[in-house]
Amino acid sequence: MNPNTAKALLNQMKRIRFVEAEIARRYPEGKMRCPTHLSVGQEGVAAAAGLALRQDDKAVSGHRAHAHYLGKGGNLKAMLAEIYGKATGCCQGKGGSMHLIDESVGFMGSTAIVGGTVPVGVGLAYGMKLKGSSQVSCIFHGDAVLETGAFFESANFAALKQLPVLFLCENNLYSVYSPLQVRQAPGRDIASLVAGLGITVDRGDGNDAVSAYEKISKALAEIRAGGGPRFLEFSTYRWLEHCGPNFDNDIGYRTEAEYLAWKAKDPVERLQAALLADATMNADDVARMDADIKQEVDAAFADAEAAPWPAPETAYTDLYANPWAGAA
Amino acid sequence: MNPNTAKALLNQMKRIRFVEAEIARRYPEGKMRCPTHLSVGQEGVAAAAGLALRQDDKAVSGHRAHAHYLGKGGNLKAMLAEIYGKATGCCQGKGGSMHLIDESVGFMGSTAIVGGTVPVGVGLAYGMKLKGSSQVSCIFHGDAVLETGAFFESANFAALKQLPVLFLCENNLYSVYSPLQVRQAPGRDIASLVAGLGITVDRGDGNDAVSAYEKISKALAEIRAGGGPRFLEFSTYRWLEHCGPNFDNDIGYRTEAEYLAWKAKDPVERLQAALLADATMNADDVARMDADIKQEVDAAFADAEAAPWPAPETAYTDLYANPWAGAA
Amino acid sequence: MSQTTFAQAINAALSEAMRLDPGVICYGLGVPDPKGVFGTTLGLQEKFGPERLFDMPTAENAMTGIGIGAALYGLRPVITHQRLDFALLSMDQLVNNAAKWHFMFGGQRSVPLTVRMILGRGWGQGPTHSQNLQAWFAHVPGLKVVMPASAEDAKGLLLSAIFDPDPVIFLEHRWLHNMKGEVPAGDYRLPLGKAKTVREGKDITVVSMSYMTVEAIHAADYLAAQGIHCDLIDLRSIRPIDWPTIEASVCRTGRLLVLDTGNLTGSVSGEVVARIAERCWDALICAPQRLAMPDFPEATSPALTEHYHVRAEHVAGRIGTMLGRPVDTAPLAGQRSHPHDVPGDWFAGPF
Amino acid sequence: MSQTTFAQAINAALSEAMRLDPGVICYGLGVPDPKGVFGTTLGLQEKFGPERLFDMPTAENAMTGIGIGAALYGLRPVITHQRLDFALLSMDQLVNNAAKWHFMFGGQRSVPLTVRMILGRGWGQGPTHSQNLQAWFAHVPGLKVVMPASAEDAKGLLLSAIFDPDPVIFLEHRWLHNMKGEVPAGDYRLPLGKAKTVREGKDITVVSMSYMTVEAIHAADYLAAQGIHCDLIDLRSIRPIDWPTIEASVCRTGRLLVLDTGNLTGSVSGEVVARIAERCWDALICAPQRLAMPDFPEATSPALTEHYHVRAEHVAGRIGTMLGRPVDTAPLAGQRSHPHDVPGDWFAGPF
Ligand SMILES: Cc1ncc(C[n+]2csc(CCOP(=O)(O)OP(=O)(O)O)c2C)c(N)n1
Ligand SMILES: Cc1ncc(C[n+]2csc(CCOP(=O)(O)OP(=O)(O)O)c2C)c(N)n1
Ligand SMILES: [Mg+2]
Ligand SMILES: [Mg+2]
Repeated sequence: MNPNTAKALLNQMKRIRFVEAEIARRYPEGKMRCPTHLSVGQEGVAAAAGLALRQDDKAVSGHRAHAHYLGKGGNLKAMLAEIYGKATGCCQGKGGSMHLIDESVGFMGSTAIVGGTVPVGVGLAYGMKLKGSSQVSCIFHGDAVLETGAFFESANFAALKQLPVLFLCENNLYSVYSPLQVRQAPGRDIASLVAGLGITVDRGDGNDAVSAYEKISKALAEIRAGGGPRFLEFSTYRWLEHCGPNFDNDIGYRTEAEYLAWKAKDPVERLQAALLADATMNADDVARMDADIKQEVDAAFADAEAAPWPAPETAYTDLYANPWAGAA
Repeated sequence: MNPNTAKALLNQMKRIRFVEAEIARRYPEGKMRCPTHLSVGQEGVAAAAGLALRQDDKAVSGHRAHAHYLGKGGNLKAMLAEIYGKATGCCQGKGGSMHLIDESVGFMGSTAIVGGTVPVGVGLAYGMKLKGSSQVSCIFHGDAVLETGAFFESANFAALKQLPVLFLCENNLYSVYSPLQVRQAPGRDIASLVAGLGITVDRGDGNDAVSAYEKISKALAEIRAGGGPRFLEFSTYRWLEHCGPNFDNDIGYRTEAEYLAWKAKDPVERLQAALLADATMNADDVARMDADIKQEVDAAFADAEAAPWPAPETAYTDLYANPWAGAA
Repeated sequence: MSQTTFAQAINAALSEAMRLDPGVICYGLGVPDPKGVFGTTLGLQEKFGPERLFDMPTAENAMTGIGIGAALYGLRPVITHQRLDFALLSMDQLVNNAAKWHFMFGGQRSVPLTVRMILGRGWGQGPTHSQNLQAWFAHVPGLKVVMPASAEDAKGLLLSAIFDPDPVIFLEHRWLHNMKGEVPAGDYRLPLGKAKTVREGKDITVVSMSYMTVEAIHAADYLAAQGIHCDLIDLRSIRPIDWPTIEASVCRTGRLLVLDTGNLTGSVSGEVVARIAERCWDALICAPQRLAMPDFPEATSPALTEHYHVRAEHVAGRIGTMLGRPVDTAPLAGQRSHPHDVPGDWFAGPF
Repeated sequence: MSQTTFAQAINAALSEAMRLDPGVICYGLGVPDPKGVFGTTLGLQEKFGPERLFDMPTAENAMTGIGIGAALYGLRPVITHQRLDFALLSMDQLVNNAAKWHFMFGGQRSVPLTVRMILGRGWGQGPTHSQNLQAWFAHVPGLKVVMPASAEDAKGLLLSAIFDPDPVIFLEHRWLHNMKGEVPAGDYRLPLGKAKTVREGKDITVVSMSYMTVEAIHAADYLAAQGIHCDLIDLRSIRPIDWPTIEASVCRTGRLLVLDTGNLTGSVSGEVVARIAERCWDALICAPQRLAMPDFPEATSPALTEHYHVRAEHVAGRIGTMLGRPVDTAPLAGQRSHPHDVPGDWFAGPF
């Protein structure tokens, strides 16, 4: 892999990690007053996809979208301000952590209903195909989405119309506190299932950002070449609780040992160690990278905290693009 | 195959054929005033399943349910009266052709929303499993159901809980006037897709009632032995228009040649020829069978025509099992 | 201007929209099939190609979300459900996504989606092919809802719906498809949110919608001959409702009767009565009233639908009661020549 | 009798129902997880086993249909949605199947299904985690709908819902989960369809539901101290609505204010105002009024929810206006010690 790409990957993963850790640290202050799903441990796929996608490619995501938004190049300040409920937020305070958008980099929106953006992403791809664009629509989703009717209906259409869709599944083994075995049949394999829909699939290690980047890049090239939709399933693990800033290995739905085994596969550590080992970076480079990130993130938090609240009357604006008298 | 079983199969197919043909013949009289989807050409699977299922097994179906209802042993008079909108109908005139029920033989209901009874059938099976019953829940459905989210969500649950469900798919190549290729991805194979959900599948020729009976019987035995759900896909063909009494090969969505090719595979003719060929029956037996059926069906039509209309005020009854004052 | 049917008017509107803007796409189950959704989409695939007008798998939820995504990409999708009842599968996409996208993302991008839903009635449509759930859509912030009653309005409102930047639910009643009217040619648009006063009168305000307007016109004309003059307001738009027009009328007449094609309890008619009771209290000289479907699904047997629907005679009768002037309504019912469960003799099933 | 929370009351009702009838099963996403749906299902899997209380895949539509099938088999399923908003995926099964089965099959078999849906509010629940769509369910013939406002009612209504032969939507407001009350032990049932008069008074009828009843009680008690006496009726049941209780009250007071947790237009409050305007016209001495959520989704930022909801001070203020007796409402708002976007200090996120 190109060393610059590798460094960019590491940088993006660290940046996401740092942002998420900082949110977790500050969340108990009670200033971020919305449900917040953190991606610590899951930075690999987000960083890889963000780097592999073109800026004019589109992406959509779900409730756990900070990493995807940042990976795709979304504005950090606007995201944090949104989580703080400020007027400068990417939704001007209307959406919070579960609704991120930065159309300037093709991040078209993340929403809070599991599976809800899957057909939306497919519809974006229909537009691309109709207009003869070479863009790709990337749909970030979790393992639970493979249980929703919305996914199957949408994937069938994507396959039927051979649309430029990249389904990116992060399989972190859990949906909230529910392990896969209470949700999907024994022996069922997500990727094979999707292959049955007529979609070419592949699997990968989501904690190996380099190989994830390569697999995603290959899939994107195939899609752009007119190969139709691709589905990639990456294994990964969420370190923190499902929603909120804490660790929750103690409450009984998973074991500390399981968590530790996955933590040992930390995608950030792994790539950093590799880049140090092959001398792509040295300790100083790493320290500089960390410091730059810290500076950017601290500034963004300061910004978000200092930003103004939205005016109360904006609770009643923007419902319609073309409102009538009496509605805004 | 046991000759009595074979004769019973033939008899049931002929009976269904005769009923449907008679509905088609009389429909233009304007006395059956509801949307009516006929099964002419598709008698094989319905007859085979009806014979293979135990009476205490449950079945549900969709809009094209006459054959399934009759196969399962449903009361012919009650069905015809229902289509005529009479008080003696199986729903007392509330449901019409698309809503058939005869709980006395385990036919739990057919409804008009495509895919709508699939989870219902799975729920029946959950009850069976919870109560330790050896019953099976049979879900009759068409090829279009494989496009609905409801199917996937339900099938996943059936596989997850290893429920006693028999999914019986009659693939007649069309959904209304839409051929498979405008609805499902090229090269997609319905049964393989379902196998990906973790369900054991098989395929068969729906126009070969004997082999359909054998496949269904085998699947039922496996399900009863605790093997979990089974999915069977049978190829077949609807001869008449999607809804209504006419032929419609002229309107352009399919060719007369295609229809004729399938008509040549007529499941009724095929079994009759076989039974005559191997001397299980002779021409007299056939004539007697036909005459008996004609007599039964003619009587049922006469009954339905003569039956009273439901009282107008019953339009406002039976909404609740436990109504309150002011509601019925 | 020429006499065209309501269905032809819809076809013309779709054709015009697709001609005007290459971003307009039309799809839904059976849209390009030989029947063309009761004729409303016939010939369009030939004109605009299979990429812009296409069939769909049975996947109502995804098809709605796909429309949203296509709209976000800049297209103007028109989705068709052959029955409103099927669209129940798509409420998540419609309400959680389409209706909220512009708001919850801070006004960044709207969803110019049009969703046609056909309202079934009669000929045994039965419980799940005849629902009129306009009250649901009218309750959802972020949706717009129209219910045309004439061919002209069908064309004008559909074109406006398609070119409106917000999601619009376009409810078309099956019993209107064959009704004829003068329809302006070309790019004819009517503003969303404006009611139409179809009969003027000083005695009572009658508010109606969709097919009920047809019955109301019969009733109003019959009453006019007897010296009772109705201000008959066809809502056309259910969200927003044109309150100024209704309020002004009630201020003139002092009486209000609201007709609804939906089940009574929780219907749009309730919202109209409530709002007018709140706002026009001083103008009202008697209790406002409603006539809507009973709180039961429509059964299948013709014997069970005969007295189920509100028809012109009921409207006329109720108006007479409200005015304290008993009206003989028998001649009104007697005018109808075709069976009660079909919109006209042209209809002989099967759906 | 002991002081228990609303959440504990639900837990007790579920436990009692499962003990009484082995056909009662409970399921839904997260039902057996360590949080046990805000504590409402904790400990039940241990007591009744994983076959009767179990988790679900994310499959809201199928899970509803499965409940219908299980109910047809003779079970009494209780489904839980952690937010009403997720249940939008299940409208087809709920409305086309559950609500209609008994009717459309001629009364042969009913669907004893209970569907719990939790109504979110505050702490940034935002547009798709805070919808109050009771107006939808109340509009559907065949459904029953309850919205308890107290721990006692939660238990009594849930047990009745579970043992009722018809499908019941049980709407529980997240802000009530920690409210305490006296709750009778054992198999305590309250009839569906009966409202509760929680404060008696002669000056005005206030009709309320679910969490709005809490605000209304604050308002009523505050006003009582100033000599204004409200007849405060907690609907408890939204379908059917207990019309006799409301009508009798309005006949006494002559004034009506209806409070609703849903968006104003098309809300249940409109149905109440409409029906009372129609039926109690002669008793009303001023225009009936409503207070409900604005016609916008709830935004996420606390700055945008601060003035969004109807609170006790607004209720008191409006009542004063309706009576022509201006009321100083500032002290009412001043009574609250915790931030406006949480139900109490016990709540500190994340959901
Ligand atoms: C339709 C729907 N049902 C339930 C929920 C509640 N919910 C929020 S996040 C989540 C878990 C989804 O799991 P997965 O897709 O694997 O993503 P992960 O949280 O593991 O990243 C659930 C069930 C929801 N938001 N939407
Ligand atoms: C959810 C839904 N969408 C659309 C329809 C309209 N519709 C009625 S029958 C039918 C065809 C179903 O095809 P299939 O399942 O293959 O059964 P077949 O008619 O071929 O027997 C459709 C689409 C419906 N009833 N329900
Ligand atoms: Mg997961
Ligand atoms: Mg078919």
